[in-house]
Amino acid sequence: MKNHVILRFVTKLLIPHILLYAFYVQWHGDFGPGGGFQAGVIFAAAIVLYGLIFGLQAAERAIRPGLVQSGVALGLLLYIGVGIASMLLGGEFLDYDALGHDGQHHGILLVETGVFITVASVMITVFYSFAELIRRQ
Amino acid sequence: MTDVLGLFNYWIVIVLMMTGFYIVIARHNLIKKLIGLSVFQVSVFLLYITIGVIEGGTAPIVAEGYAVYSNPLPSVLILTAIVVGVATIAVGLALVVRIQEEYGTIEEDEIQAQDHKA
Amino acid sequence: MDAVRELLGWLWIVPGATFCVIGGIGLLRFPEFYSRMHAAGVTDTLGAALVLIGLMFQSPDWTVAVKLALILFFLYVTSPTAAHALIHAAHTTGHEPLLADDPAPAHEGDIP
Amino acid sequence: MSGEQLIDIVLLTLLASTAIAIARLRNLLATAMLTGIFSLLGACWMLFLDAPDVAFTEAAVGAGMSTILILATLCVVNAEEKPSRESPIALVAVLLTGGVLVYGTLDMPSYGDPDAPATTSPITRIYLDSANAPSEQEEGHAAGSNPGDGFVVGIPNTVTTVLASFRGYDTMGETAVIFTAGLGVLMVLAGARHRRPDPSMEIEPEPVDEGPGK
Repeated sequence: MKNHVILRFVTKLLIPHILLYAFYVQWHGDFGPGGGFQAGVIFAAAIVLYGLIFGLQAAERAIRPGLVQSGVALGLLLYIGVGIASMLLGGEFLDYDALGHDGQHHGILLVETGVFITVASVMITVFYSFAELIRRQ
Repeated sequence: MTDVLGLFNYWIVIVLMMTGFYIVIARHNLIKKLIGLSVFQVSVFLLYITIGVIEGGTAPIVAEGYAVYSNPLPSVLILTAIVVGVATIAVGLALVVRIQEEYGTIEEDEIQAQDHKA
Repeated sequence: MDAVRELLGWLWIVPGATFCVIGGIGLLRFPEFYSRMHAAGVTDTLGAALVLIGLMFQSPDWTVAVKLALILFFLYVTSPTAAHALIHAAHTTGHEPLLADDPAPAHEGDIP
Repeated sequence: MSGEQLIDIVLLTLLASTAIAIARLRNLLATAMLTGIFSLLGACWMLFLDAPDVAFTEAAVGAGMSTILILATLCVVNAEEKPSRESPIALVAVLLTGGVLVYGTLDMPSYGDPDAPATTSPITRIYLDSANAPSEQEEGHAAGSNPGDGFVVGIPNTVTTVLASFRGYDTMGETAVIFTAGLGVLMVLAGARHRRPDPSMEIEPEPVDEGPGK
């Protein structure tokens, strides 16, 4: 894929927009259509696009497989952590009112971020595993 | 049958469901079966969303000036189901890769033949 | 003022739609891969762009128009690149274009 | 036959024809492409059914990720579907089930009528009222005993509210499922990298581990 100059240029042009759009979808999920699941997949799509055009090494240098594999667990940990936190603060498990004044809003944002991290990391690890197989072919 | 149009949505969903069902049953290639499975899943998602729609309603995002909203619950159920569907299909494809490596083929009947032989 | 904008919008959308139809017909009737790609290119870039500009005229307020402009920018960047990638891939794998003096095949490139 | 229904019917027939084309094609690469188109058409139809969140996900996931995964598998497996004689029993079974299902839908509420049971239930009202600004009622108190007593969250997008707040526990389960699927793929494919398949050998030699990953 070295000589695809046009594809490399367009990918360089597009990837920042896609990532920005993923974060917009993630944190705008309360007011417009969006949320953790969509944002995670869009984020992963940007990394996959980068991996496809610039090769697996470049993608793995950009986001290390170790980091992504820990991200898979991290998102779920954040989600359950919010639940435990609301229990420690006196509410039931995952009852965001206990998280303080505008608890619902913060709780939902935190939980959606947890989902975002898990979904994005799972999609990227799956892509890395398959790309690793193709490279080893 | 005046409201054929009303039920047309459900019939198309059933056509998609049956096509996915047919691919899973009749085709012997494992990847084709997985694709049939994803066709089946998309039809189930469309069935759920069709139930939640109201005539003249808008997306379930509360804004001033709109009174009638479609039902948010099916959207919630399907939102997570889609991502879980893709995750399970990824596991299925990973298994197909391993099956191809062990058996050298992904045609179901050849795999069964090798199993009976072994 | 709204009626003028509405009309102006329709003035753009109708030709855009016809270009899409023309692209579709071209996709079916052209004999081989490269000319079919040309027809697909027509739909992608011209048809979609005209419809989007027409929608911009008809958009209720300016924020919608800005979003449509963003979509137009992304379409203008991605669809020609997609066409380029497709044709480049076809060319590098030795897919020869049908020249004038070649015998015309029945309908080459049918998927079995 | 209003314009809306026309678009609805055109989209649906397109969707059904893509599905049938997927069933008939032998070339796996073309089937992968058609799966992407199928998901995109599904996303368009979901947008038409007033569900933007779901259309969003279906487009990003269906057209984006699953097509890439299928293509990656095809790269690794590079198999061609061998023509095999399909037994007509499958077709009969499919047509039978389809007939029974169509018979089942005859007394379902027609598309979008306002007094369908799904839309008139009090629960929908609670979900939609949850978006009122908390200032009108006091801070989000838990849903009281009678269904009329709403649970106020104050977020306009009721889909996110129901997803994370009303159904937070289920979404946690869904995230755990995605986590397990990611783990599953890692474990299944991790093994494939070390072994060189030797079909003649009956018992696979224990692969020498390459050390703790990268």
